Amino acid sequence: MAELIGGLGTSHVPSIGVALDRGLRDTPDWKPFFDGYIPAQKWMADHKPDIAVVIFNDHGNAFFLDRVPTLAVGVADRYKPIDEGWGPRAVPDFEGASAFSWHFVDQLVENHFDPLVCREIDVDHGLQVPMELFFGRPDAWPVKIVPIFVNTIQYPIPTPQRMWDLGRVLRRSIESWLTDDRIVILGTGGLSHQLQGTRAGFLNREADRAWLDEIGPNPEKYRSMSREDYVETFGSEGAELIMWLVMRGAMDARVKTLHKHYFAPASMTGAGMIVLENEDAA
Amino acid sequence: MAELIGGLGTSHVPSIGVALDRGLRDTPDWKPFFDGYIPAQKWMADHKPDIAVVIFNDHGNAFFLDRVPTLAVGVADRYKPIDEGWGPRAVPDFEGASAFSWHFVDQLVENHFDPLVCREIDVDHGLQVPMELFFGRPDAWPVKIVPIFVNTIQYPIPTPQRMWDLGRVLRRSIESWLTDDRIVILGTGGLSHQLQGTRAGFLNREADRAWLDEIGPNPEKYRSMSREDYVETFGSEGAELIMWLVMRGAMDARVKTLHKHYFAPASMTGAGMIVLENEDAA
Amino acid sequence: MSDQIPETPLFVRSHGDIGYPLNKMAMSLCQAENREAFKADEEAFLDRYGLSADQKRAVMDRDWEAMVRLGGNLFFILKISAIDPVPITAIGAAQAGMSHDDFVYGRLGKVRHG
Amino acid sequence: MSDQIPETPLFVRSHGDIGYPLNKMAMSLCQAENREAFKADEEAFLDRYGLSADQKRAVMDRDWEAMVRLGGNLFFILKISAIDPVPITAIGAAQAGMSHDDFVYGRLGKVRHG
Ligand SMILES: [Fe+3]
Ligand SMILES: [Fe+3]
Repeated sequence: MAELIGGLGTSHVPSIGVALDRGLRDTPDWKPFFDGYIPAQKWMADHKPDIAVVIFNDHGNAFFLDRVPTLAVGVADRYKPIDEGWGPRAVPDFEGASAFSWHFVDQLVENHFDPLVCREIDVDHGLQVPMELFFGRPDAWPVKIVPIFVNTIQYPIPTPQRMWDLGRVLRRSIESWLTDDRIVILGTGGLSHQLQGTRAGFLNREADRAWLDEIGPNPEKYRSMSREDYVETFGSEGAELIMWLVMRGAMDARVKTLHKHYFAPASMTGAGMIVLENEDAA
Repeated sequence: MAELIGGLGTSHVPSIGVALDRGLRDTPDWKPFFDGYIPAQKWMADHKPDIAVVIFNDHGNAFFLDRVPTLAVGVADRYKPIDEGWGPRAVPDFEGASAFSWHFVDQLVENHFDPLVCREIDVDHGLQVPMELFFGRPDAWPVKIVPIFVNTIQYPIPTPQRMWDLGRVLRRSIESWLTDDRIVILGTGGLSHQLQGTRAGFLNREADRAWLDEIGPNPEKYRSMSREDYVETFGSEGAELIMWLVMRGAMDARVKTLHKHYFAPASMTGAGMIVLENEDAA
Repeated sequence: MSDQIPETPLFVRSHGDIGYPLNKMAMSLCQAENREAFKADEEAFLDRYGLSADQKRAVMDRDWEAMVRLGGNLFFILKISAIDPVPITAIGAAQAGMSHDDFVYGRLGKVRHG
Repeated sequence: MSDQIPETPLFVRSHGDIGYPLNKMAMSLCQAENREAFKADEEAFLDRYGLSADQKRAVMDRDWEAMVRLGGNLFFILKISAIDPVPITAIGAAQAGMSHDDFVYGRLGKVRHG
């Protein structure tokens, strides 16, 4: 059967991608941020996944407000970087793990999820930036992807528990995928930020560091927080942290936190990442 | 609180609408079919709902295969009849019960459903025909609508149990809707038909009559049938009968079957309808 | 979802993959301007959509059985039938391999009037 | 979902209803030809989308605080900021009612370099 080799969490702030595009990676403003990802890049290069399942939110690019999917899954063979208003970014197209995507969709519907199944869709910085942070900027990506789009823009957004349960179905899908595929899961978004209202610029460094410390060993409290709790603690846009719960829910109850990194502010966000492995992993 | 005044089930065969458009209602081919709906029309006129929640499947009109929603809910103020290839039909636009729609969407997401939330969408014969069968062809519809779109076209389609659970959330949404609205639920589609493959033209009159007899008093067996069972029993396109389970799941455990009617074939379908009231209804 | 009920194709992933260009072309016929373009030059219209040679021939021949076999989903190919137009029972009869009368009055059991 | 966390507008139904024309216009700026049309004649471009007078003025004034207050969702109005362009931190500062420096080095706590 397929192997879940690890779960990573990371911010997907668009300014990170812009910094890479403009060659600012080693400037004093950005170097401490990017350097913190080096251990994760090494982990990824050593562990050689075949498939990266990436959970992120579309930021008003692939979807408009006319029809907002609570949950969407890509089943395509190919995903292009989308024009978000600045022209499409010069990153390579992503190859889709379409067979596994369809298997996952079957499992989702059988397990009472209601996905929007997307054969044609493009991907924004929410997926591009995590891929660049962990895989660099290769000529071609060394993995195929399965994009999972979660609505975190228009209320009602899904509950943290729902995200956890989605992770459990993802885990079952991996376990019932009868191939040698090595699969890594990227939960993305956050950490704390608020972009709207007079509290714009809100950051909660303390809560962010606690998240990075606790999401591995003690995720239950994050699963049982309400959506309002997330907004209050992490800021209105920080509520997208619920997407890391998909990754964490797919992992074992007991995990090892191999690497973590925090840097604030990256643009208007508390940014960072984590690398988790199942404790009983070979 | 709002009142669930009843649940109706009906076919939504497009030829029914065409027959009305062409003035064929009283021809020998069609008269027995349409006459059977008269008691339901009288029921509807007597019971005066404010809102009709209509569960149906889009037939490749509002949605294409590029992005197939397992479950979509309309939240618009207005829905127009869509061009399905013959030009839009000359039925009046539908006014949307948008406030109740949004309340229902909140309840859905809180109760772990993952709807596609549609502010802009048009409706095909799947909704138009049931409305015409029960309300006639007025200058303006006497109710507002909430359209619920279920994918029954591309596998995987939802499970019967999922449809029942959707009905339970719809019921809770009605009970928590603090207005005087009188709400009727229309489950639509079916009955037996198969439009594809060498078994095209398949009908199962016996199973259809049993469905109409049993969906009121003994729905459990239909809830626990598999999707394969539906296809085998009712034909591949007859599997859309699962949508009646949304209506039935929203009703009480004990219901009265006030009217039922069956007529086959209407085009290539076993057609018919049912009118149910909660047994303890005032 | 097993695809094994006799004589009953289900619209599973493989059918959708193969039929995608055909279904997309058919969907476009929901717009009046596309119907006009189709009627004006059918082959050129089909060529815009990347149908396979077999799919193109099936459409131009109005071979409904072949269209379904080649991944066409009934609800989309119905929009092709709107062009001529052709009744849905003819599409059913073609797939069942029966004459229209046998299909309607035999298999469907429709009662003849007057 | 109660809309009652201080200083924190949530993009609930009412915001979406009011802001719909503004957000739809902003979304259209994802296409290069629309960006060109916007730059060529901004007022005419806005008039295509049925913005309220207040929304139109807010966009033409690049009044980010007003745009959000009038139902604009940040991710859509960000595409308006791509036109000039304007950094996202300026949008944040405008909403917080602070100077850009106070916002970035004060509220966000960014460290000044060299
Ligand atoms: Fe995001
Ligand atoms: Fe249908």
